[in-house]
Amino acid sequence: MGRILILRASRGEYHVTLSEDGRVSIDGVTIAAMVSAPGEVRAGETGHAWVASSGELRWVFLDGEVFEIEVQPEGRRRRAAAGHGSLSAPMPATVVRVEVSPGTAVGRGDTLVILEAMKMELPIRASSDGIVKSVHCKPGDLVQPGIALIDIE
Amino acid sequence: MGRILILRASRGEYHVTLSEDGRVSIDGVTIAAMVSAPGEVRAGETGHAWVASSGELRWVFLDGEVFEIEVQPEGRRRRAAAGHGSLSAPMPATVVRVEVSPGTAVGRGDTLVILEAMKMELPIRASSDGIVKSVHCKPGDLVQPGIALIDIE
Amino acid sequence: MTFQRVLIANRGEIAIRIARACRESGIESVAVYSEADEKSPHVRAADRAVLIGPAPSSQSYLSIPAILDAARSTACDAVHPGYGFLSENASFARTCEQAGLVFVGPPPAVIERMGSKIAARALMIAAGVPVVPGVTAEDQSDEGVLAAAERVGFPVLVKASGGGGGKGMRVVRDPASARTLIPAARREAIAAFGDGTLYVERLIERPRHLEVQVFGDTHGNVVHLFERECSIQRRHQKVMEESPSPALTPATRGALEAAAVAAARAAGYVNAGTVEFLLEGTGGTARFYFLEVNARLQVEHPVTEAVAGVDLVRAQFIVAAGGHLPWTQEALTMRGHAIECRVYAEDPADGFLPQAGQLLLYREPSGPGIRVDSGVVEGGTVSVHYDPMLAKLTVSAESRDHAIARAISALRAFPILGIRTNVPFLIRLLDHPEIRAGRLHTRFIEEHASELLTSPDPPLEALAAAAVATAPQGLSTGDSATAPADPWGTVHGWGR
Amino acid sequence: MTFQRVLIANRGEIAIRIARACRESGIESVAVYSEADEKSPHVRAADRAVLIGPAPSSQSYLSIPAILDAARSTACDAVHPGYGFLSENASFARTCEQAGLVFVGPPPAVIERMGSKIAARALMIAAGVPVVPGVTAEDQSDEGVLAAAERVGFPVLVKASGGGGGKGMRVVRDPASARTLIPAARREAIAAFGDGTLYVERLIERPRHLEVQVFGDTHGNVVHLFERECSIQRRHQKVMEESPSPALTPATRGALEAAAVAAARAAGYVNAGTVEFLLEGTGGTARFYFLEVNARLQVEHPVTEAVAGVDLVRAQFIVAAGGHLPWTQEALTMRGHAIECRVYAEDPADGFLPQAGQLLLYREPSGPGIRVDSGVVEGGTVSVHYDPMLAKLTVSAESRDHAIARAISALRAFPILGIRTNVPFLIRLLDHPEIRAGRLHTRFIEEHASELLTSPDPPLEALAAAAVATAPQGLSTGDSATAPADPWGTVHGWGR
Repeated sequence: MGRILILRASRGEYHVTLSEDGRVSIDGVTIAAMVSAPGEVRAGETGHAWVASSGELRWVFLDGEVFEIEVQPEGRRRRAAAGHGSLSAPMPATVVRVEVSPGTAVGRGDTLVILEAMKMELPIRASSDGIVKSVHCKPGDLVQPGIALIDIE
Repeated sequence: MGRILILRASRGEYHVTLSEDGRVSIDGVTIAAMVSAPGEVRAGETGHAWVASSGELRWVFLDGEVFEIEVQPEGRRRRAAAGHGSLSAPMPATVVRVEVSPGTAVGRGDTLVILEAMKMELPIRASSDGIVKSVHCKPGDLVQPGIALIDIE
Repeated sequence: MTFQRVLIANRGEIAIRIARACRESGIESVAVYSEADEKSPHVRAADRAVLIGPAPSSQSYLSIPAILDAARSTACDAVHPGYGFLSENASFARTCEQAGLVFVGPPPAVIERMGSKIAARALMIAAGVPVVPGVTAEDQSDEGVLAAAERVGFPVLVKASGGGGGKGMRVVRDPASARTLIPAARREAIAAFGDGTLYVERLIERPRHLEVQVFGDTHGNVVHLFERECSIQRRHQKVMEESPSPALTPATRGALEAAAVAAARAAGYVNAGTVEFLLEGTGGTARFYFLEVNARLQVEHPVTEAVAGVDLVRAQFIVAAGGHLPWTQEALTMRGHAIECRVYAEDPADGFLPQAGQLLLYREPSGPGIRVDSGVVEGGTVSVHYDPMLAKLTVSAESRDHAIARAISALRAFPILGIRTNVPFLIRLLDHPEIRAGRLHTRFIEEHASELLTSPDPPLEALAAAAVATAPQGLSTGDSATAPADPWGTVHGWGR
Repeated sequence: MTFQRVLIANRGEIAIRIARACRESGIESVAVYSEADEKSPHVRAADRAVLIGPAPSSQSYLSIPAILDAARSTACDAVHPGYGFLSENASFARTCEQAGLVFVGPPPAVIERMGSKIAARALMIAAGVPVVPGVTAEDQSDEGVLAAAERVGFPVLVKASGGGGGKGMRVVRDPASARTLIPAARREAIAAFGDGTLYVERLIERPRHLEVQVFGDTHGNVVHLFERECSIQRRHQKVMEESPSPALTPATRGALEAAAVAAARAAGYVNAGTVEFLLEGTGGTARFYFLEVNARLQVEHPVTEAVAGVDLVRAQFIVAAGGHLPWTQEALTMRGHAIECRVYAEDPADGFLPQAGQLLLYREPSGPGIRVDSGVVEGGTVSVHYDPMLAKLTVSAESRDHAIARAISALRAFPILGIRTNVPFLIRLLDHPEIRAGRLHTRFIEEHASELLTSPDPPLEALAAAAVATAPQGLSTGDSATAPADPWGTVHGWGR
């Protein structure tokens, strides 16, 4: 009697039951919701949302705010988080300079690599104290997001 | 080496060969054409067309003109035209009055039925001289396009 | 004072226009819809929506009890009627007031007075506003109306006393044709307005249709917001409207504006209204005659919004809530030129017959000086139940020439496929040398039909486009291998 | 005289804007595009399009030979550079002229003079236009620039002598930070403009950024088209622009306009340009200083088009073809209020970091007083190679309050999904009490970051929307059973 989903937003996790008649129960509170047009959802009395999907991620636009919500059927495991202690580019970019080499001791906030994208310099900074274990890029490289540039231990 | 199509517009028939490299040959004249975005086609040096399909019919919008073009693979028979001598509603409408009955002699242009749609009266007129063979509607009927209202012989 | 929540007693583009004004004024909006309109964009444009009945207007958008129920159940404090439907129905306005709902429009008594062409005319004569010679058939039988026509002198215009928009209107040139035309006019009048009373007036040949936007408040202020020329009509319905009119000299414009304000004052007019005139001749010798008052917002109000730089719907709410007019006459200015083209689902080549069906492709133009008000979306269905107007394109530019060029460019980027529309016709109209020269009159389309209705054979590019838009492996629809990437492919199908 | 065919040496929204103006002026347009832009909307907006090179700008939109080749092969007689890219490159303008192509912009010598902040400043001092105290480092070494900063007195602004848009610009508050900031500014200046020369000026704390639109023709006429306030910036790039400025008294406005015209005349200015000023203080005691001349059409030109009711791009073509300015100063009027919001693909919460990726959903708002200039479509990809501005929303209304309400309403109906954008940030900005009160300055965003960057937890409605947008039978993408009816389902997939 209905499908059960787990929703995850930036600051919380929600248990949702979907019933076929268009009612959605969220942590026990019930609201009506239905797709009203391609990419549009009507929720509750007055809610008009736009929604787009990318894998398990739902992008929701409601009243001028955007929410990124991960949706998973109950029971499915959460995907493992990205490797600890490695730093990557936030977007495709070109490496301008590498400020460290393996063995360098770095403090939280130190600049490790300077990238350039869209004509802007983007410094990549250490998120914690540590020692540089390996460097996977050199000036001039075009780097993609999600690929480790520097490993720190 | 290419697909052969027959195109029919209101005043002509065209033989078309499509090759996979994006060239279209129309009665021997060749032009480049490709889909540039959903519903959009770039044709020739400067042509920007929008196209939508409904069965074998293509609606084409080009430079502010609309063309309705029937497209069929070569060899396929043209669908039989609608029955000769029968008159139908051009759109869903309500019958207001029927001016003739079986046996009435009518002249080209005579009003046979008056319909109403969108608060407008729409007279259905005889397209040729003849004798009314049968009447398939009565005042108050909601009639659909393509369904014969009156047969004339 | 302002409103908390407004019920929009209309559909289509004007319902969306009103919902936008509500949102910008901090007012909640409630849409109403018939069963046929469940998926129409106006339902999604408002904060809430209430189903009020089946598709026929008489049981939904014209049903006073259904609309009042919707207003009550959503705790609205005002009702905006838009245009058409109940907008000029005095008894609806009165019923709203009795139910404690503010009617966003003129007082019921004014609607009543202006709704009767006979009463309105008498009032204007008394106020010194020039009127078209005409008579009321006291005897409303076919013979009585014919006799009235003979007294006025053929050719005459026979029209519904209770309505507008060309419904129930016929040009009668001789007694012979009167025998069929008078009953037809009466039938249409009854169907459209529930009242078959006919009015007969002298037909002014090739007149221009000019109108002046007026606006009054409950504190006795009345202003005008300049003229619109709406001479280009087919089937007695407007197709193209512009401002300023190319026909007016400053002196005639001043006289026309003064007459409109006098008319509005004589009528005790409050809120937005339009005083319509016929103009005979041009230049310094032009003469104008009062035609009627449209006691509501007009379809073509965006033309005035463009040249005067105002928001008429927002002002309607201010005035309806008891506020003062947001402008003095002196502060209002006319700048540039604006043209509205009404895009209809119709077949101009087949007598402008309304069309219905699915909009397979519908893309609106955009850009500087381009405003599109529409009530439809791609994939939506145009129903047989309502007016076939799909959209209004309003362009504004520094000059009339540039406005025409802009309108043509915009229409050439306004593809609508799946239903025949008047878009190609509108382009030929705008491009016509007489239109470019500003020589307009209300029978222009009829007189130039053959030039305006020619349609070319498809050029090579159109044929090539049709050919490549064909799936390579057969003609099946919805070939998923060639379907575009679909960002909402995983959206659950409920409610579609 | 007018042009036959114009090459548009740009991409994105401004290329589309220019193509529209061409079409309305009866001029053919030729777009250029890089390999990354093959499917970009600007390619389809022009009559023709020419591929000019690979994705990096240096090999495409900044390649003078590639662009001139495209102009030659398509027999163009003029080139419109838009903004950015080659628009303020004097040698490009000169090469165009030598190739017999009219450059739609100021003469090369004027671009050169205005492109050097040093030369421009000297010229303005001579013309009696007030300037910000500042010096040119003769010695361009790190030490030389630092010494210049010490002469001006900290805090200072170090900026690229050859550029704009915040690239290569740094606020330097003390000698210690100067050691890293000066080289960084130089590196960015070299990367962006190919010239690392730095200029140092006194930092005016919390100034307003005001600018005046000017326009000259080749017959010696110069007019101004009022001011724009562009104080709301992040990373030294404008985010929101409006006109009129809420800071100006009529007297200050008059003085500012006169200074701008004097500056334009001193520069021998022809075509559209902008004179930028800093304003210190408000009201009667406000003082303004010349900042620089932008020798091109500005991103924010729609704000002026809205309040002045003009078409600046059309006027650019008229003037470039040797015609007279289409307006006299006396005929120009300012009416209503306009606000432009720049919609960027960026993450405000992460230092406004530019974002790239696919626009899964992108729907533009529309309605009265709403203009959207954009260079993207739903399903399209935002590339890392170019500026992350997706669209400009320009609203106009009768008053500043209404313009703010209209902008907020429009942004709340501007869903962009798949890439993070600044839309929610813009709404919070417009809704901020200080912005509503008109108290703006160039460091506003920095100083109010914490208020502007809060984001709420998803309300029930958002969670419900995410939940129902999930396919009932698993999470596969492109579930064809729930895909919407697709009117172009049979379109042949070539070129997609």
